[in-house]
Formats: sequence, C-alpha cells, structure tokens
Amino acid sequence: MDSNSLEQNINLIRNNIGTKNYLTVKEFYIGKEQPLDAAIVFISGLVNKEIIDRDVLAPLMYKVNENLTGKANLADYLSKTYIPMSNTDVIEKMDDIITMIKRGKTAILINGMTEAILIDAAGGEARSIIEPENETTVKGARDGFTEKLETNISTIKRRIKDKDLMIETFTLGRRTQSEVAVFYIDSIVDKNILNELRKRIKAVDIDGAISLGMLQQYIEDYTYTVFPQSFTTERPDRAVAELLEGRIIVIIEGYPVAMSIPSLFIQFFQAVEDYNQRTVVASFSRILRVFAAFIVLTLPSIYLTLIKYNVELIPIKFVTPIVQSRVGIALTPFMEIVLMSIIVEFLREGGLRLPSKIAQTLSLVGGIIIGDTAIKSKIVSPATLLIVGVTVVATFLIPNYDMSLCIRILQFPVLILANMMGILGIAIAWFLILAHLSSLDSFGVPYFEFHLSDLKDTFIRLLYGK
Amino acid sequence: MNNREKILKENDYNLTSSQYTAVVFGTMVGVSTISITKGIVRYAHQDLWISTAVGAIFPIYIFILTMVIFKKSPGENILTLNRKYFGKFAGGLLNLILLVYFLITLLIIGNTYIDMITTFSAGFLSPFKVALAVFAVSAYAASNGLRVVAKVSQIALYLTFLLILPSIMALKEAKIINIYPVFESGFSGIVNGGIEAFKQYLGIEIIFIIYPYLKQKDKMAKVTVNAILLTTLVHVWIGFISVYYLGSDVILKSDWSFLLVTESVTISLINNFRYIFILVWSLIILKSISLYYSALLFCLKDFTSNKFQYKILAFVVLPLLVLLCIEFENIFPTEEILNFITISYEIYLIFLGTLMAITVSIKSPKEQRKN
Amino acid sequence: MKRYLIIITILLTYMFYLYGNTRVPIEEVDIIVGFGYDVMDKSNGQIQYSVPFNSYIFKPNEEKLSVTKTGRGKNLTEAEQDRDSKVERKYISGLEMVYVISEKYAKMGIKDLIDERFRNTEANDMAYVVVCKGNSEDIFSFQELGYISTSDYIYGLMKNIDGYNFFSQNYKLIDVFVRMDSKGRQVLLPYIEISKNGLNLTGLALFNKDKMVKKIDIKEARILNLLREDNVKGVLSIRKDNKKYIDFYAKSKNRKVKCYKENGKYKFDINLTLTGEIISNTLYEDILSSKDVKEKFEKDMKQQVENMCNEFINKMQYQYKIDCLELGRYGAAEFGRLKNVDWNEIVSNSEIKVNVKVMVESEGRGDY
Amino acid sequence: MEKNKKNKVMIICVLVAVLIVFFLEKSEEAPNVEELDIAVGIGYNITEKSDGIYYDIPFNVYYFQENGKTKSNIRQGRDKTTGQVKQERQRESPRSYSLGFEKVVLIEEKFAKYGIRGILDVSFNLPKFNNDAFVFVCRENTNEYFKEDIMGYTSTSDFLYGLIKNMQDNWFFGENYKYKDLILIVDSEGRNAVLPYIEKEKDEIAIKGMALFKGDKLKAVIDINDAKWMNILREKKSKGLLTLKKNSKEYINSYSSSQKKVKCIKNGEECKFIIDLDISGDIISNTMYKDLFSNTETLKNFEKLMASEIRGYLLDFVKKMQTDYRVDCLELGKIAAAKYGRGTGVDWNEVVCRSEIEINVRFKVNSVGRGEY
Amino acid sequence: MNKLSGNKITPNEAVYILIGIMLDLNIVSIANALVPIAKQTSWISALLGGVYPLYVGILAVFVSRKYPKDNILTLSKNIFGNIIGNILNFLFLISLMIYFCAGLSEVTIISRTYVVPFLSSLKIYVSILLLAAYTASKGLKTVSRICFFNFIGLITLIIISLGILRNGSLLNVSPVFGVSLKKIIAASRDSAYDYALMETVFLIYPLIEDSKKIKTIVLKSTAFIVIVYTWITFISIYYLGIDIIPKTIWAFVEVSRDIEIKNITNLRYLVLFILLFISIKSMSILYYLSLLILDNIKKIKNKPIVIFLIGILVIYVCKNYFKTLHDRNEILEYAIPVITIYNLSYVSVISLVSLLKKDDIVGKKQKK
Repeated sequence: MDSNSLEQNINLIRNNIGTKNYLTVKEFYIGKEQPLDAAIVFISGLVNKEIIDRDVLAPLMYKVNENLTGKANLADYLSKTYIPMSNTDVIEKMDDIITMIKRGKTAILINGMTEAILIDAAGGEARSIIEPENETTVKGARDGFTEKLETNISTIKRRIKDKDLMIETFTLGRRTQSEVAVFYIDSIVDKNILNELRKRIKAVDIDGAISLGMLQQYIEDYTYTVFPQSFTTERPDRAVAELLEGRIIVIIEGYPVAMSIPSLFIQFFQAVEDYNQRTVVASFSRILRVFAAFIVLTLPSIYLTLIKYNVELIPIKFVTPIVQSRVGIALTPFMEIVLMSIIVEFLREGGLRLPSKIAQTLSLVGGIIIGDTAIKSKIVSPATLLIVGVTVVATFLIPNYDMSLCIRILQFPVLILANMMGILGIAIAWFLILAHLSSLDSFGVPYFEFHLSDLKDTFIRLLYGK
Repeated sequence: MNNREKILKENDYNLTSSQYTAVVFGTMVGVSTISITKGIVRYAHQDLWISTAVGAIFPIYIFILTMVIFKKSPGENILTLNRKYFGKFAGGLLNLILLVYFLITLLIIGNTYIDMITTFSAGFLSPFKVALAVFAVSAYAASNGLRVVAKVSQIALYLTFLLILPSIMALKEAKIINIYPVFESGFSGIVNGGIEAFKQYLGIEIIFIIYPYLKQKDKMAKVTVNAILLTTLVHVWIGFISVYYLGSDVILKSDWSFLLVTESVTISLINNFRYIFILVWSLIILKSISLYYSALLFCLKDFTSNKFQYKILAFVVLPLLVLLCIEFENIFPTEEILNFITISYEIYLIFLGTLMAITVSIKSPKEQRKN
Repeated sequence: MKRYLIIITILLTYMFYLYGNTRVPIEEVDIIVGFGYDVMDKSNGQIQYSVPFNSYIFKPNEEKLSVTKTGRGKNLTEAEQDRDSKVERKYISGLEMVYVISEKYAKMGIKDLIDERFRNTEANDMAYVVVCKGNSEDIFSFQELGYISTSDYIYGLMKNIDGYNFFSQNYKLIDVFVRMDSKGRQVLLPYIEISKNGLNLTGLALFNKDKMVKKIDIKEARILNLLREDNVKGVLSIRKDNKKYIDFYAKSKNRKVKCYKENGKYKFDINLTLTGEIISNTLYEDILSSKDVKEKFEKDMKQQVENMCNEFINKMQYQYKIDCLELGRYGAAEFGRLKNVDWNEIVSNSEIKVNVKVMVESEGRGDY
Repeated sequence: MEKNKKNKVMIICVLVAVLIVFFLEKSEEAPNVEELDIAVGIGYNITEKSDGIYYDIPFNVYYFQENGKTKSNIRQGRDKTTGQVKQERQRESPRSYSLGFEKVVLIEEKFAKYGIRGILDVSFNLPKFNNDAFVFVCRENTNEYFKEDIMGYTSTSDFLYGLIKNMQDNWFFGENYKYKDLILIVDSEGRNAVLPYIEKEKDEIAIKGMALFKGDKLKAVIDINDAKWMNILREKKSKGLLTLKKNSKEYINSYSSSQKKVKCIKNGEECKFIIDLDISGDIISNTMYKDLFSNTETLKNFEKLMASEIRGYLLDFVKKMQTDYRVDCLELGKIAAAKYGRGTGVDWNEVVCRSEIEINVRFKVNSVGRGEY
Repeated sequence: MNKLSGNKITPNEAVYILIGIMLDLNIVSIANALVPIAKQTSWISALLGGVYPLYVGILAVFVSRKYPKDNILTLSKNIFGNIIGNILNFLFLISLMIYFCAGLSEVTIISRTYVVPFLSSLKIYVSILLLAAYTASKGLKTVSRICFFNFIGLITLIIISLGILRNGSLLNVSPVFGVSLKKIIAASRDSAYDYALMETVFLIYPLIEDSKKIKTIVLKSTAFIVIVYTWITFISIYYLGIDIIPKTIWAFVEVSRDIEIKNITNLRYLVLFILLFISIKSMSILYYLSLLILDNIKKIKNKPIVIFLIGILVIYVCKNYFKTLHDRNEILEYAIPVITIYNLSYVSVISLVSLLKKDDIVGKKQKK
C-alpha cells in the first residue's frame, strides 16, 4: 500500500469496493504499552463471523501483550505468532487486497504498516454436494459438482492425485469477475490445443460471464451449426475420465457443470454407466443409442415416402394394415406427422417447466387423451401415431440433453426434404448431415471422424482386462 | 391536463413516415378495391389495367396541390386555412361541404360492407346489428386520436398485401392471351376508363387535412408518392389478374370479380380461401371506416370551433351515423345518384385545391382582411 | 362520464344477445354432395323440371348413408322451392362435389342453371359439372360397390380423369362460367352413362354458347382433347396387326396456336409437342439401343397423330360446324374482341394446319 | 466485409433459383396410398373379333371401407393393344391404380396359346411392377375366377396364393412359377417355362395340371399325375406324396423329398443324359407290410420295390415327353448348352427329344412315424 | 486422442478417395456393356480391365517419388511451358467435366425411372449440384470422410448381393471358356472405360501426409475396385443369364430388386438409397477436382462465384445434350474412347518426360 496511515487505507478500500456494499470495518487497539490502531475489514455476507471472532479478534485483542511499535515487518510477525489460522498470507499491492476482499477474505490493517494480512475465513451458505438430477446412474458415484469453485476443485483433486494435474485460473467478465478454473494433465494434454484455449479465454471481454453456456458460445469455432460444440457434464467421475483421455476441463465459478474441450460427436453418445458395466451390455446399449438417433431422423421420413411416393416398396404384408388404418383420414401424411410431432414437443416443453408432480399428469393426459381422440376423430391415422410415438421414445435414449435437442430439431428439415423429393430427399438430407458433420472440427480436432483402428472405444467398448 | 396527457396530446398528432403512408394508402384502398373492374370494363374491356394506371393522375394532381399549400403554411391544415383566407362564413361553408362528403363516404362504405357480410357469411345478423358494431368500434378507435388509427392502418397495409399475394398463384392456371389484343379499345376507351377509375383513388383528399401532422416535414413528398405508387400498383395488379384469369366478358357480369379469382386459388392447406378472405377483408374495411371517421371528427371539431373534445364528438355523431346507414337505401335509392355525388365531389375537390393553392401563393397572410 | 359509458355498453351487449341466432351446429345437418338437373315432358306437352340432390345423412352409430331427394316444378326456381319444402332437416349447400345435368336439359340450354349458380355466392365453384345420359335421378340411385353415394364415385372418376384419354381438369363450375360467354370459347363437359359394367365415361358433350349440340364418343374425344387442352396425358398406339403394336404414353406440352390472315382467308397453325415413354412395344426391334429406330418410331407416330388430327378437323369443319378447339379465342386475341364476329363460322371455313413433334423420353427399364 | 457481402448475394440468388425450380414448376401431384386401388390380381384374356384380337385385362382390386372390412372388386378394360386397355380401364375406375402388389397373374389358355411375349414386356416398362406374382394358366376367362367370392379370403388372388404354396408341399411343385422366373426362363437358351394350370368346376377352383411352354407359346397341358413325375425330374429339390399300391386296400403312403443330379455325356451327334434321383421318405400310412419297421429285410425290399415303381413311372413320362409333347420341360437343354457352348443356334428341344435319357432312382426310408397301428 | 490433422489427408483416406473417384454409377451398367461381346465370361474381361488403372497407378508411384511436392498440373506447365501446359490441363479438366455431366444425367435418369418419377429432371440436377457444391467447398477432409461412408455403403451392397446366390444358378456362367480370347480382350477394352479417372491420383498425391505410402494406396484401391467390378458382373450373369441382360438397361439394379430376406421384405429401398449416395459422392469429388484444376490454372479470387458458374454450365450441358438415354449413349460412345486415350497419353507423356529428365525440372524453375 502506498501510504501507511490506517484511515487513508480504509477509505481507499471503501471507495473501491463501493459505498453501499455491506463493508464492515472493526477497529481495535493492539499491543500493551502504546497500543497501535488496527482494523479488520471484510464483506459481511461472504464471511463466517464466528471464525473471525474466535480465531482472529480474540487472540489479537487479548493475547497480544507486548509493545508492537517500531517492530520490523510487523505483519509477518503477527501472522506467525498470534493468528492460529492455517491459510493467511501477507499482500502488499492494494488492488490484490481489494480483489481478495471481494472474494470473501478478511484483511487486517495496522496503522503504520504498508502490508495487510489476509485471512481466508470464507463462509456463507453454499449448496451441499448432491447427485446431479439429469445424469443419474445406477451403479456410479453419487456426488456432483456444486456452485462453489473450491469444492469442485477439491472433488477433482481428491480423484486425481497425480502431480501433473495442473489448474490454471482466469478471471472473466468486467462486472462479475468470476473465476474460471482450467484443469489438465500436463503430460497427456496436446499443447497447442491448450494454447489455443488460453488465447480464446483471454480474448473474451464481456461484462458478465454468468453461465458456462455463454462461455461455450464465445470460445467455439462454428457458431451457425445445430450440433453442440462442447461436452458438458455434472459428474466429477465423468470429468475425471475426460481428463485421463487428455482433454481439458473448464469449470466456471457459480455454475455446477464442467465443460470438456475438445469434444467429439461420439462423446455425446457415451453415457456414464458404460464404463462400469460389463462390456457386452455397455457396447449393446451404446449401439442402441446411435441407432435411436438414426431412427429419430429417418423413420418418419421413410414412412412418409413409403405412403406417398414409392407405394410399391411397402413390404406386401404391411400394405393392407397400413392402408386400412389410413382410409378416411383428413390430413395429408406430411401434415399428420408434423402436427403430431409438434404436439409432442408442446407436451415435452410444457412438462419441463412445470413442477414434477404436474409434469407427470401433463404428459399422461397429453399422451393418452390427445393420441386416442386424434385417432377416434379420424384426424390422424393409428399407423402415423405409432411412428411418431416410436420416434419420441427414441429421442429419450440420447444421454446428452444438448445432443437430443439438436437431433429433435434436425428431424423436421429431413421430413420436409422427404416430402418434397421422396427417397432422393432422404438421401440428400443424410448426405448433407454427414458432409456438415465431417466439415466441423473442435479446436482443430476433427469432430466426426472414424478410424477403423480406434473403433474400439467409439461404438463398442472393448474389454479392460485384455 | 397533467404532464403525461400533454405529451400524449402532443405526439398524438405527429406521425412517423411509415404511418403516414399507411394512412394515405388506407383511405384509397378500401371497400371498392375488389370491384374496381366493374365500372372500367365497360369502356376499356381487356385493357382496364392500363386505365387504372391512367386513373392515378387524379391523386398525383391533388398531391401537387397539397405540396404547394404545404410550402406556404406547413402548420395549419386546409380547414383552418379556409377560415383564414375566405373569412369565417365562406371558409365555414367550404368546410361544411367537406364534412358532408366524409359523412356520405362513411355511409357508402358501411352499407357495402353490410351487403357483403350478410350475403357471404353472417346471414343471420340484421343490418342494424352489423352497422352498430362496425361504427361503435371505429368511433372508439377514431376518438383516441389519429395516431391509433395510423397504427391500425399500418397493420391493415400488410394484411392487404397478404390478400393480394395468393392471386399470383392464379398466374399458373390461365393463359396470357386473355389480355390480347392490348390497346384494342384505343386511346379514347382507355381515357374514359381512366376517368371512371378516378373514383377508385377517392380518399386522397385526407392529405389536405393531415399534412401538418407528419413528423419529418422534409420527407412529405417522398412519403405521399410512396403511398400513391403502392395504391396504383395494387389497383393495376387487381385489374390485370382479373382480366388474365377471367377474361373481359366474365368481368362484365360479376360484381366482385377479384373474389372469383381468389376463390379459385385453392391452397393445399385450406381448401376454401373464402373464409380467410372475409376475416381479413373485414379488418381492412374497419380500418378505412375509422380513418374516414377521424377525418369526419376533424371537420366536426372545426365546425363546432373546438368547443368539444374528440371523445364526446365521436359518441354524439355515432347514433346519427347508424340511423343514416340503415336508411341508406331510401336516401340514395339508385346507383345513378351515388355516381352523380362522387363525380360532383371529385370536381369540388379539384376546385377547392386549386383555389386554395392560388390564394395561398398570391395572398400573403399578413394583409389578410376580413370580408 | 365513466359510469354512463359502462351502462351503454351493457345495454348494447344485451340487445345483441337478445336477438339470438338460428344457426344450427354441423352434426344435425345433412351435407349435399351432388346436384342433379333433369327435364321431363309431361303428358300435356309441357316441360317439367326435376332437380334431385344427393346428400349424406349422419347416423349416430357412425354409419354414413346417402339419400336422394327431388323437387319438381314448371321452371327451375319453382322446382328448387318444391325440393326445399320436402326436406325435413336443415341442409348445407356449398360443399357439393358434382353437378349432374341430364342430356335433355343440356340440349335445352343451361343458361338459367348457370345464372342461378353464378349469382348464388354459396355455390362451390370448384365442383365438377358432368352431362349424363338419361335422368340424373337414375344416376344418383345407381349403387357402386364400395362407395356410399354416387357423387363420391363420380367425383373420384373426375379427379383421376386427367390420367389418360387426354382429359384435363377444366370441367369445374368456374371453367363453365369462364367459357360459356367468352368470345371464341366453347364449353365442353364429360359425358357419363350407365353401361353393363357400371357407370363410366363414354365421351364429351359439346356445347355451343349454352346449348348442348353434340355428344362426341370416346375415340374422337381423345383427338379433340389432344388438340384443345394443354399438359394432358394419354396413350397413343401404332398397330400393324394383332401381334405387332407399340403403345406410347404421351404427355402434351402447352400447344402453340398462331392465327394469321392470308389474302382474306383465316389460317390457324397448331403446334403440339408430345413427350412420353413407351409402355409396350412388340413392333420395333431394339428401340432401346439404336437411335435411328427411335427416330423412325417418332416419325411414324408423328405421321399417325397428324392424320388423326386432320381427319377430326375435317369432320369438325364440315359436320359439326363449331369451333370446338377454341381457335376463336386465339383469333379474338389476334383480331380484336369488340367486333361481334361469329367465330364458329370463321373457323369452320378457315384452313387449319397441325404440326406435331414427338420425343421419346425414357424406355422404362429395358425392352423385352 | 466486402467478401461477406458477396457471399450474402450469392446465397440469396442460389435460394431464389431453388425456390423458382421447386415451387413454380408445375409438378405432378402424387396421390396417397389410400387413394389408390391396390391391384392384387391381373387377368389376361383375348377375344377374337372380326376386326382383330381384343385384349381383355381385368384387375382384381382391393377397396377399403371405413368400417375396417376390405373387399375385392373387378376393374375391366378391353381394347386392341395392351396400352389402350390401360386407357379404357381408366374410364370406369374412380381411382388411379398402383402396381406393385400383384400376388397372382392369370393367363387364359387361349392367350397362352397365342403367345405371352406381350405380357413380359409390361414388367420392363413399368419400374413399379412387382414381379413376385405367381403366374397361372386357366381354362376359362379370368373374370370367372375374380368374380368368385371364396369364404375366408378377401379375394381369389389370396386363395390362389395360398393354393400354390401348399402344392409345393405335396405334389413336388417348385416355387419358381413367379413372374420374374418367367422373364428369366422364356427367352434364355435351353430352358422352357412350366406353369400351374387351374380349372373351375361349379365354383370350386383347383390346380388340375401343368402347362408346358415352348418359347413364349403354350405347347401342351399335362394332368396332375404326369405333372408330379415331371416335377420330380425337373426341380432340384421337391417334396410330395408317393404311394405304392398293390390293390385298393393295401398301399403305403410316404411323404418324401427328392434330390436331383444330372450329367450330360456327348457321344457323337447325340447326347445322353443320366439323371440320378435319391428320394428319402417318411412312411405315413402302411397297410401292406406288417413288420415294416421291425424287420430290416422287408424294409430293404420295400425300398427296392418302391424305387423300381417310381423309375417305371418316370420313364413312361419321359417317353411321353419325347414323343407326344416334343418339348424339353426338364431343363436338360440348359445343362447341354452349359456344356457344349451357347449361342450356337442349336434347337435344344430337338436335341433333348432325340437324346437317350437314363434315370436311376434310390429310395430310402428315414423314419416310420410314431409306431405301427 | 487423434492428433491434429491439417489439410493433408491420411493414406487410408486417400484410398477411399481413389475408390470413390473410379466407382460411379457405372457399377450398375457394366454388365450390359460387357455381355454382348464376351457373353458369359465377361467377368474375366472385367478383371483384365483392371490393368489400365494399375498402369496409371505405377506411373504415379514413380513420379511421386521424384516430385513428391507438385502434382501433374505444375509438372505439365514446367515441361511444356506455361501456355501449352495450361491448355493440356484445361483439356484434362474438360474430360473431367464430361464424366461429371455423364454421371449427373445417369443418376437423374435412374432416379426418375426407379425412385422419383414425379420429379422433373431440373429439380434433381439442382438439388444434387447444390449438395456437391457444399461438400466440395468444405475441402478435401470432408470429401474424404464422405468417401469413407461410401466405402461402407459399397461393402454393404456387396454383402447384400451375396443373398442372390441362392436364386441364380451356376449354369448361367458356364461354359466358362466358351468364348474366344479375342472377344474377351475386346470386352476388357470396354471395361477399361469404367476404370476411368485413375489419372486423378496425380492430382492428389501431393496432398497425402507421407507420400512414401503411395504404392500401397494405389495397389489397395485398384485391387478393391477390380474385385467389386468382377463380382458385380459375375453376380449379374449368375442370376440373370446372358440372354436377359441385353434386354435390361441397368442389370445390377434388376438383380438387386429381387434380393429378399426370407421373402418378406425386399431390400430395394436400401439398394436405391446406397446407389443415390454413391452418385452424389462422385459428383462432389469431381466438383472438388475441377475446382482444384481451375485454381491451378488461374488463382480463383472468389470461390462461390466459380462454384456457381460450374453448376450452371453443368446443368446447361445436361439439360441440352444429355437429356435422354439415347442422346447420352450417343455422345458417350464417341467421347469416352477419345477421353481415355487423351488422359492416358497426357499422363504417360508427362511422367515419362519428367522421369527421364536428369536434372530436377521443378528445382531449375525456382533457381532462375
């Protein structure tokens, strides 16, 4: 600090943190014969008051019975003798002190001392560690990330004890100055991806980095694509698995989700319990998920082209039942499928926002009553309802929420192309999707790439033992 | 009148440029647009779409007059100018004629709308109920000032185009040779048709009244020309597509030929276009009625020399209008009387405009004397 | 001031509601699907109009039934009033699919019928108009396997009429409006009759202005349609003998008609282009591989079609004396519409040249 | 920024081009499946008229009612060429029909005699044609068969479809009597088509024999017994019923399946065919031998007796084929052609009818059922 | 973690691209081309046809060893000087364009006969070209990955066609050597036309990561393609027999139509889907290569405009000259022999000259 007078420093801190900001300053005297003026400064909401009273104030006020005037590097001496706390450090630069105070630390200032002792007695309410809601597993660990960055760091550190585990922190956003932690294992990670990531995070200058989603948008390569560019998870064991594979994990303060860079298309189809189930079962369920994604995209359009254009390709046995169910239906097949899919989207979006009790009833009511009445009133044919039903169920199979959203959206352009051009339309739609996917890359790593050699972990998960 | 009402009152009357175009377009494109071909086809047969373009001379002439007046006195509209230049009594008389005209147009629009609605869809409603509903709604809109009506006419502008666009699909169905031979009815046929088409562009006279209320004064010319261009485009397109699809002989026989065209355009989703047409058309008609209603209120306010507020005036004149509208049949029993009135009114407008333009440019307001 | 406003609005809404309305919801109403127009000459020499209509009746147990009711009277309006009086339930007109006009009625002239339909805004302009042999009442009472009402059957027949025989889709009510009184145009309606294996299409009814003049059988109707309509489809075949024949499924593009006057005589040039595929061929060997065999076929087909057209045109000019190819329309467009000129007469003794261009598009998957 | 603007212009004009191409062009509108007549059976007949031969091609068509029942109806068309017939048929059918679901194709005997080349052309010109339909030759006009309303079957085509399936199990029928086999066989060297022959007496339809074709014309119709022997000789693998009858009371029925191998030896001009059949059967009823399954001795000579019996019948049939029918319906020509070169212009029918055919049969009993009654 | 890949493609991807280039929709009509000449032993001539790509491949191996960095375009410019070199490259580009138009018209005709008869050919041209342009504009990596998916599609096609072995008979293929050797050689000359465009390996080898692997790449791709072609000709003859093949236009599609699984579902839908996929892939490769050559001749400033122009040019040519099967065959009969000879000589002359020249011609250029 430039000046050593207590008043000046306190005023400086107060203006800097802002007048209406619950800054509490406790002044007291320290030392026996000629007591020195001293003060503790902290932000009341973020600090645990008992610790301060018990471990800081009490010893300084009662135990110090020596004359401190004129003692050299007083701060160091005090923190070593009188303050029984574990992490205390002495900081000289004023703006560091201010950022620390904003972070929930308490500063001890003494008249005539240019440094300040900073004590980490951060308190304040924080959510306890519970199992994340959307990514539940049967046999896996039950813990998840929380809003507090320190707890997240601790959960990851507890899992990886390797000395190469590096954690870099950046501050983001002019207003929120929220902390961003970047984890990577130094020996495995690809250096130029790391540099690229650092460059991009530094380049971000927004006033508030509230959520990881925003950060994703800023550092991704392709903005105009439906496919999610970065893989997010709320489970530490999944994050650790990514780290071990050489990826970089980014966690932002106040957001209980970790983002792994670079993320590939296949990652979104790998659920957590794949790793702790038997190989055959795990690979079967993984193939099932990819097949489900295929079904969602193409089943309605194949049904549409079979009914409308290439009638002769319907297998003989299916002709009479399908035509039986379609006699006297008012809407054209395309309109039917679109209408039913949109109604299902209504139900799902509606269900999402409502409290869980009402959500169940809504989907129940929606599913049965609307479906049944639609058939009775001959607006929609039972065959179409079956197809739409199967497609809807298939979307639930995709583990990652972003990817299932994207696949649901992609379903409609494929349907429109199929309605316009029959099988040619489907061929074109699939060609376009594959071409688009193969043109994407995340941080230089190809997004959608198969090498026959490393097929073992993409589609099927090979044995660990062998 | 506290601060808020003052601001409200204040910007109540300066319209943005797009609102101004919508208002001018709104008055011209109204109830008669779907039957513009009826009058003209007798003269210009299959070249009626050319004579609709020729008809655009009338609004352009009125526009030139307003520009001359606007140059001299941007602040007051024609009603106050009448009183200023021709003295209280003569100016008042001229304004009275304008007032009577707006009243008659309101009745014409109301009556045609009632005929259309009763024949097309709401057969069970009696004329009284329809008239009451229509006029009450437009009275409410007009009483809230010009700005509200301007916003409504903006929406109506987009709706009008919504109705016109499907008729493009009719291009695919029929053949181009229905229009040939072009210019067969010769120069005289087309000009007669053009004069006949003046009737379609009636409604331009509203710019006499509302020209002071445009916010960016310098944009006046551009904005009004836009409106006139749009109207001519709509009229020419309706004329062209009716001849292209139906041929001139069928147009002779049907009142609302454009309805025949839009009805034949079946869109795959909605097999009968008529239902949407009625819905959207009623909105457009309500818009033009409330426009004329607010013009009427301007004249009334001037007539009663600013004693009453708009709200009171609107609801006082409402029962009179509804009553007249029901008795419309016996006031103007035959078609000829109506034609006579519209033609005489066209002449009156041209006379009033030229007179005002001359007096404004010669007489300077300073040495204006009372006579 | 506020209080008065509220009272007035309450009063108005109450009056509105007071009048109530007599509109009946849709279930208790039968829907008319077909109108018929017949004429019978009664014993005392007068003519009696009979106008049946065919409508659906919705039964509670969802079994749709169709019923035919007729009204009789001295003239059309009287017959219609008589029919309305016989109906006990409210019925909606405006969803009809088909108008069936008996031949006798058509021969007497359909001016009053078309006028009534043109004036009535609830008429469905997109319904098909058909001329039938005998009375339309018998047509309506004919029971087709698998169809609830005959109007459905006729509607299906007309909807798929443009697949073959070079028919087009211009047989709707709005087409009759447009064609009846326009200069140089003729109304042409399909002709149906009940034969031994059911109700089917046996030709075309040719009208002059509003009176039916001639029934054209199906073979001639194909040539007439080919010459008159655009974008129509049909099968043309060259047949040398029982075993050797070739069928060509032809689609015609927009025909180009040029009309000009040469030393006082009207001349019409009709250019037809036929593209299509060969659906069966035992006449030409390996048409698939060699190009000149294909060109030879195209030349033969062009010759055959032109002969058929010229033959029909001679018949039209000398026997019917009516311009049923709508050439008058092109004449009017060329020489002005205002002069009231009888185009039938002009076309009948004008010189009409037909020029056909045949292009084979694809031969399916091979040639046996 | 300039490049970005140029890209925008590019994207816009590409979009406009696509819109024009896809929406303003008058495109054919394809009907849905329920608006189509599903043609399940096709009949081919010809009627002799003064001014030439008229083809009469009726369709056996499904129509679907709202209450869920499907019925079958007939759509007729008669004209001088097959293409014109399509046009005639459209005059009375309220729906366009869709090919691709044919189960059965019936050819009238007169038509078969006249030559079926005209039919085979259809499948090539109509890509939608589904050539998995079974082809039958029938005695009367095909309408008789389509008119028939058989209990339990929506249309006669389904009935016939079922009929041919079970003939394969008891009368040694093969399964390649389909339309696509017809295409493959009719014009290929050394092969002749063979089709089941059905008749209808007092509204009871049954397969009465086989129709033998030479090229694309019907040559001869053989009754069901001869057909059985022909099938054994013709099909590579077939199943059926063989009986050994001493007299009306004593007989043995065996449900047997036969395997065929053919060798062809060329001696000079002629060629000699050796057909060895090994037939294995299960005895299903036996009133001749008492101790059949216990005593291997009787079993052995029963097998020998059965083999010689079958061989006798087969040799009779072959002689009849070579003399009366004079057509190679056993696909021997194909084997000869495969051995001695194709495209040499040799008429394999003549060669086969002149050639000497030697048959040796081996009969083996593999199971005797559950026991002896 | 697979390492960062720049614009260079891995050897595996190079194999897929080569397969993609050579294998177009001619797999469907190769049997029809060969059977008339070599009758039932045409599968052997298909095998012999493989000599041609092998020869070109070996040439490429030698040239790439000497000049790993520059493709044939720069070599030809260095040897023949800028103007003549550019002209030769332009002619090479024209041969590519002809294959491009031939491929596009083939896929349109096939899809209009089998799959989408209701679409007009213009719609199909536009949609496929848009797609090919999109993939080509995304660079070689995307194109190679698309070729990989096609490789998988091709393998499924081959596995599926195993299913037909049950129905056909070996007799159709025998007598194996019933045809004179002269005929087999003549047929193998025709089959060489289907192995066209191996010359493009000269364009790609600079873009491969480690160009040492070029030998294995060439051998692998030619081997795979030879196997595919021979198998397809064999299976077509095996199932259809040599009398039926001349009757069809696309033999392999007929074969694939009758593939069934336990005679319930037929795999027609899947086969047609794969065929469409293959054709769009080869369109996008040709699009990319023509861009590559154009870029080499004159630096393209604005890529989208050039892509758009190529598209317009191709549509114009296809619409006027390749409209029906007849016009297409007529042109190709004449054009393909000329093109193959030109390509062959173009490649062999340049590689011979560049190999024999002692000093390093490219190096000399930089030194000056």
